[in-house]
Amino acid sequence: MSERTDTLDTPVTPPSPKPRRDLGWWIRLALWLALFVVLLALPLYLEAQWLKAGQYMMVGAVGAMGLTLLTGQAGQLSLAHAFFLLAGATSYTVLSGPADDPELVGFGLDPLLALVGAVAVTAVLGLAFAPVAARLRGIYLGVASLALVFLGLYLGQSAESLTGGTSTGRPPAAFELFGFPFSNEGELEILGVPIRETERVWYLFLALVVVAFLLARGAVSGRIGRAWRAVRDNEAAAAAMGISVPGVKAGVFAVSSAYAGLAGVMTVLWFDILKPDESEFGTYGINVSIAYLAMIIIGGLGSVSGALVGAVLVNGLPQVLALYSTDLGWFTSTGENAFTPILISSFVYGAAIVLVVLFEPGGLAAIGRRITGLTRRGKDPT
Amino acid sequence: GTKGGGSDGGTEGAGGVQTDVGVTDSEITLGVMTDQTGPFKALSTGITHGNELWVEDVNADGGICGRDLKLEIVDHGYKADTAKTLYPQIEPKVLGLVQLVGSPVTAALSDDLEADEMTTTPTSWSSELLSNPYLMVVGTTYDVEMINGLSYLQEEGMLSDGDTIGHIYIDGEYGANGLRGARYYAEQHDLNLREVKITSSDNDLTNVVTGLRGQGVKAITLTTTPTQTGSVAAANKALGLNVPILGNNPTFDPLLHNSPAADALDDLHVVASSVPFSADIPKMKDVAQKFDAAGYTEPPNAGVPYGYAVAEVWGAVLERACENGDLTRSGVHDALRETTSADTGDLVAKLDFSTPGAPATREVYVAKPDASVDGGMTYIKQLFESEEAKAYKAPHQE
Amino acid sequence: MSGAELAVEDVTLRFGGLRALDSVSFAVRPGSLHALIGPNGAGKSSCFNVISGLYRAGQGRVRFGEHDITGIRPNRLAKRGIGRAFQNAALSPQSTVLDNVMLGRYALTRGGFLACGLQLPWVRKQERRHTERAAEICDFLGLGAALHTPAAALPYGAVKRVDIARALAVEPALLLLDEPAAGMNAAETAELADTIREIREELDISILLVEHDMGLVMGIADRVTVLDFGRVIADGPPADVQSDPEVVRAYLGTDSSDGTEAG
Amino acid sequence: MLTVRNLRVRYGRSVSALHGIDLDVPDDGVLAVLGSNGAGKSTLLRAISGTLGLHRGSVVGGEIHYDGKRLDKLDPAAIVRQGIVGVPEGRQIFARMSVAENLRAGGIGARSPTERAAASRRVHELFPVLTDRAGQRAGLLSGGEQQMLAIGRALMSSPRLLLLDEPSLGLAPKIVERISAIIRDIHEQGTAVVLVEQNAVMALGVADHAAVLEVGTLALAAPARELAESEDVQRLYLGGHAESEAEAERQVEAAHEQRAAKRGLSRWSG
Amino acid sequence: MDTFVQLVVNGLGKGAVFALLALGFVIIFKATEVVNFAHGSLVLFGGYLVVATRETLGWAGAAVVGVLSAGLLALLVERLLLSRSKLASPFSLALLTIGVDVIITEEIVRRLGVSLPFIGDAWDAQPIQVGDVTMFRTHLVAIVVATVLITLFFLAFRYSNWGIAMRAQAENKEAAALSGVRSWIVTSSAWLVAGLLAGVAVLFIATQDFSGAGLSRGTHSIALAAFPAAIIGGLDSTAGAVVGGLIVGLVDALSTEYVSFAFAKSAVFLVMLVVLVVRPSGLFGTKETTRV
Ligand SMILES: Nc1ncnc2c1ncn2[C@@H]1O[C@H](COP(=O)(O)OP(=O)(O)OP(=O)(O)O)[C@@H](O)[C@H]1O
Ligand SMILES: Nc1ncnc2c1ncn2[C@@H]1O[C@H](COP(=O)(O)OP(=O)(O)OP(=O)(O)O)[C@@H](O)[C@H]1O
Ligand SMILES: CC(C)C[C@H](N)C(=O)O
Ligand SMILES: [Mg+2]
Ligand SMILES: [Mg+2]
Repeated sequence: MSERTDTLDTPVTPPSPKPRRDLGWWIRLALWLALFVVLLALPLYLEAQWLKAGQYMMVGAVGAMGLTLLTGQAGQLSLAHAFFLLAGATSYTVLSGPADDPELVGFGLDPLLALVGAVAVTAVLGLAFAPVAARLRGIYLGVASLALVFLGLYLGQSAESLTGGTSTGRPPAAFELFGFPFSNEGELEILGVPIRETERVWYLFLALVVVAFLLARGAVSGRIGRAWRAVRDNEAAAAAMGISVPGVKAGVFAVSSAYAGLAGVMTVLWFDILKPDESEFGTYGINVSIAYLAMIIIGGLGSVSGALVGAVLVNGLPQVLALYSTDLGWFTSTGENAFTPILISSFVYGAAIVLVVLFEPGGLAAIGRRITGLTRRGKDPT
Repeated sequence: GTKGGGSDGGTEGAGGVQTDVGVTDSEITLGVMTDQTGPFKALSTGITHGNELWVEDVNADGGICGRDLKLEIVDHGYKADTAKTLYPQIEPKVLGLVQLVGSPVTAALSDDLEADEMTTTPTSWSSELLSNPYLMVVGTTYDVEMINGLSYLQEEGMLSDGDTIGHIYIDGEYGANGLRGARYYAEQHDLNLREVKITSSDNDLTNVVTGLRGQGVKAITLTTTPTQTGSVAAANKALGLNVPILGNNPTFDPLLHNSPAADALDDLHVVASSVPFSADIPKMKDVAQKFDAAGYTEPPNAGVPYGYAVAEVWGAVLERACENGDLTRSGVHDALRETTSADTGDLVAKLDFSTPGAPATREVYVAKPDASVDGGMTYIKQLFESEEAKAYKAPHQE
Repeated sequence: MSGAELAVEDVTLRFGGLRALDSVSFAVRPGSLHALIGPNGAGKSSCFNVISGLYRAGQGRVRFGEHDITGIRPNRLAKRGIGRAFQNAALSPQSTVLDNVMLGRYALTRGGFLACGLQLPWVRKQERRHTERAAEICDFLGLGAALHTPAAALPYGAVKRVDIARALAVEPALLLLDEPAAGMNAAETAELADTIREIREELDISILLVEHDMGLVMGIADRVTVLDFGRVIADGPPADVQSDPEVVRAYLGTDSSDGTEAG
Repeated sequence: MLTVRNLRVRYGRSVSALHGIDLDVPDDGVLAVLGSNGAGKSTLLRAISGTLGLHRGSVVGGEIHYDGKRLDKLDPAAIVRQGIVGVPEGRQIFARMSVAENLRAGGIGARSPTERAAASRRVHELFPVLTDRAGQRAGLLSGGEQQMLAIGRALMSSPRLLLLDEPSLGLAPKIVERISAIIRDIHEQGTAVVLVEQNAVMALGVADHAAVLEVGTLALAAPARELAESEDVQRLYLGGHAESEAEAERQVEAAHEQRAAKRGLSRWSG
Repeated sequence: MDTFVQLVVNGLGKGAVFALLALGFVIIFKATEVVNFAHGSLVLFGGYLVVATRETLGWAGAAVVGVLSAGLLALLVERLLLSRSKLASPFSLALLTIGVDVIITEEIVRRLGVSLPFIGDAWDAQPIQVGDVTMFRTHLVAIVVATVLITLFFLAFRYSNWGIAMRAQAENKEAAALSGVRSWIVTSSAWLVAGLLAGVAVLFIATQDFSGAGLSRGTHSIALAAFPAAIIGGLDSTAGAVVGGLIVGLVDALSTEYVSFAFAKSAVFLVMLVVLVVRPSGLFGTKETTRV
């Protein structure tokens, strides 16, 4: 986990001097669009529980994209993601919370403003950590950032007027867009399917994922992405090319935290409650940080679309497996040594990680690159 | 085709009873969202078995309202995220939830339960939960347990006004609610309360007890896990502190008798509103015998009688709803509100669900660890209610 | 562009007890090709590092034109018009040649996360323009066929050329090259010599070159400064330096039967 | 005696780097391997020393034998124990370890402690600067110093066959001379050498045999002296170090012509 | 004062066990640059074998079996999984260990069912009174064992080629191989030793005296709590592991009393953060230096 750039690990793709907008480019665009259309249509066909699971994958996707920019593109190992998730969740809840509650701090902002505010707050928190981060490298940075998770939980649990405390937690304001509520209120139908809270939140999350995705892709392929990779691969060379290394590091920390903050907002909207409890297995604990790391490595470090796949796997698999097995009556034995669906999904999660590293150390993105090798050649891993 | 819209509103079913979700002409389905994989699997499994035993009994007697009972059991492994997706799946199938394990899970589902009018029994006894009218807490709440327990200690001369006591509590709904009781009692009796906040995974409390010893506490009260109770008991003895320890219902598990802390348990007192597995009352004997007959592999614990008792209360509520001719969700809720004295054969004190926000009972037993009996505990004081507890106003009590 | 002179004035650099540079002074005249040579460990790369702000000199100054750039932060140099290629060709191995070279455009372009992420029209336009230029530079260095090849898959000689291309992409007024010919064979070296000459002529910039290939140095340099143990032991036109007995003793060693002890 | 027969090497699934190489290195020989960038010289050495696997490469055909023992199935450490030691391209010293520790690491493959002690003495004689810098972090040495350390490290296990990948890379002319002297010296003490070099003057000066690789195939193999006289070799590999002024002129001329065909670079106009 | 002394005693005793755990991380990191997230599951596995064989072999026999099998499991993980992914970066390998960890931990927790066995039979819950101070026997034995083992490793690192070979190969696999370092021996011996240490550590961890809990998921978390210890000391330093372990033990004990228990876990991390800001590679770790 050192900073050493190990040419031995370099996935080497065969050289090819292809221009960018060839036939393959259009095919890929068409595939992305097709996927998007399918995602748009899903709420019309899927039951609430599947939508709920899908939403959770989207939460993961946003967070994972942020982390892959930081850790994959800019080479800054971070285990602080859970902290920024908590910060985003708390900020949204506080900013949008009612201003007249005697015990809880709230600013009564419009939910959209609160969302933007939460993202901004986490970005600033990321910036604030940057000076520390700039001094550290590799695994040391990783563990140092882990400290934020513990501190965050401690503060979150202590600051009851913000978080509601661990006893009751605090419900977030339902999201609203220019007066349109993302709840069960109001009648709305598409093709005879009532569009209620679950469906609405699905579309909200989908929109957020798409925006986050396009931003990340654009950034990675542009000037700023090159600066990130340069800082990752050789700081001295980066500096010689005019890059302020501490500045870029701070910037990418801010961007990544902003993503995590947005994922935090989505988390709290998904759970309908903010509750910073259970340091070990909670929603904002270290296992969450590790899960995000797993997503981006499974997906392929630095790969934005890989992060999406990683999120689908890590956040989705346990959910889908639990749903399926209850549907189909798998693993329903009880008793103290039973193989419950939850247990099975842990096994599958573990095995998936092992298999990916074993057979494709470059992550699923590497497989993807090989598959699309016919349409996409020699482009940077984005 | 696309998925159809859900049909709302009750329909007239067999026997002229209104029904909506989870009830057919032949079956009533109740949900169990439990933890068979995570940290509370021991207690949860006991409760589930208690639920199951009762269902068998009821069905053997011809069911309720002419319908057989059925349990829909899902495991969420104490993970709130999993529970959150599993809930929409189980929701359209069940009338209510006889068991919902886990404070984080309950918190995450609280809004949904209210929106779906889903009467639910959480395996949590926090009076904070009572803000949600659909949560039916069977037994008394942690705060009341603490108040009663402290008054017991004082009555027995183990504590006097003005003493210092230490309260160790798990940060969260469980611990904070216990602490609320301790604070209330300490205020009444001018006790000097030292609060120590821990998390559910901090198991070694030697340093905490060392600190409390330095502060000269006369008793330690606990709202902790059984493992943590063991650690406190062991340290209490090892460090030569030897003060009485008072714990809430969930602080004890019979497995403690097999731990190195076994020799240090004599100072422990457990307050609870449901009986230990070994209780010497006819109903308990009956349940215990059924448990043995059922051939479960797990050792029995207090979850079994509790699970049975909860189900009995549900039986009473459903019977009433049936009488009212309304087995819809809202009908069940109305029936619950009309239930003023649910009788569980003293597995749990008599319950009154008519006052929104108030605990259904304020009566508790006091028990002591006893390795020689099944369930590991014998009770040393019968159901009682202290003056302080009677006067106490729960946070959401109207 | 060729207006600025680089002057290293009395620079001393210490690492613990070691004096890597000891009162070093020399000047690179505008538009000239200046070579810095000397035995291994003499302090050449260290001198580059002082100029580019990576090392902080204990004493002395570095001037570029009228600006004092002593101890300037390294990332300011690109903007000042100093481009640098590294002794160990510090490229991003997974990135393509074009991507590596585009990095050199960093100081010439603008746009942060949002601008890039949103692919604003002016960003796209800027990207297109600069990509064209980067490709042109690659072409010039004979990398035209490898634009989309990851750097890691290139043979060593090509890697060195990518590094030079990246330094050129900064559009420098002064180009620092640290052993550009290392790892190249004679024909390639000759070609490189040509390239370097052409760079200077067509772009009219100054070049400071560290190199051990005397054929190359003597063939193209206008002036040579020789370092030994951190001190300047000779400074002058190539021919003079080449025949300086001190330089022969310390560095060249040709026809020296006595040169076996030093090192 | 090292024999390489019909060696074929591939990187990853698609890049074929060597397609059928035959070579012999006698026990008392010095073989120089020449070839332009990407010809496969380093690949050849990696194949012999068993380190291809670390570069995603593999031997896909042919055999390598040393003293009758088949090498291409052995792992690198076992090959070192056969007495074959390599100095990889780009030095690859242990940057975070001290100079002394680097040398100690080099001695791990030594056959006996006495041998190790002798080797150590020899290394310090050859490269006194390594003695002076014994305690320094190797990564902070200058480029040339690192090269000396890399060679010294290889000598620590008293190899019988030494594989050098561009040892003159980045070395001052005087040191290059010294390295050739050292190679000759090493050779005289009974170590065979395979020397991959860009500096053909130096390589052909010390080698008795030479081979020229061209994109993965063996273009020429002959005694060094003969090769040095070959016109192609002179033009391609000896140019920069041409003995005659006229020769150098001619090359520059030729290069110019080549360039003329190519596009130049004009100034960037903002 | 009593309280302070008692806390220091508690802290040092725990610190010794943390040091043992930290050493496990350090050895593997030194040899491979991989951070072994599966350390917790090795600890659990060793403990589980003690539980499983205690009935038949008696405690001492079972303890030996437990220690050995933790070592073997580590070896197996290295041979069967890590060694097969030669091309994966230390980063990916660290992830691989997370995968392994999840599987082993979940399976052992499943097998443990609802039981929470304590396994420090020979020393657990038999405190000794020295004046007003209680000495926990588990702590005392742990201090002795940790001192002996750590000294042994220290010597092995210093006076054998093992240590050099480890560092060489962690830094550059190719160059190490070319120096005759038998990569698989170095790597597997590192894993074996780390596994054995995990096996020893669990005999102290799953006790009333140390963790207050029997073998369970919590045992696993404790192993990871030794992580800051390894970092504070410097991930590639043996001496650092010892110092880091003791610091963690003390900070944990003292902040419980003088700040708050809830803060103790954060306190350990805060101390770590401060150490890292001042010394970015830990107290004794090798500084990262690069040059161009
Ligand atoms: N960061 C550093 N810390 C300690 N010593 C250093 C550092 N950088 C360089 N040195 C030492 O300073 C001296 C000069 O090194 P430098 O790299 O400048 O030499 P050089 O002239 O470039 O040599 P070469 O031609 O071999 O590359 C060397 O002895 C080297 O070991
Ligand atoms: N790790 C690798 N992955 C893919 N291709 C490689 C790899 N290493 C080398 N190659 C390719 O194999 C061929 C031979 O390379 P090799 O490094 O052996 O050349 P070389 O003769 O040593 O060149 P140089 O003089 O530049 O060192 C080249 O085409 C190169 O691009
Ligand atoms: C069984 C109970 C002690 C569980 C507790 N209410 C919790 O979920 O945290
Ligand atoms: Mg240099
Ligand atoms: Mg090569």
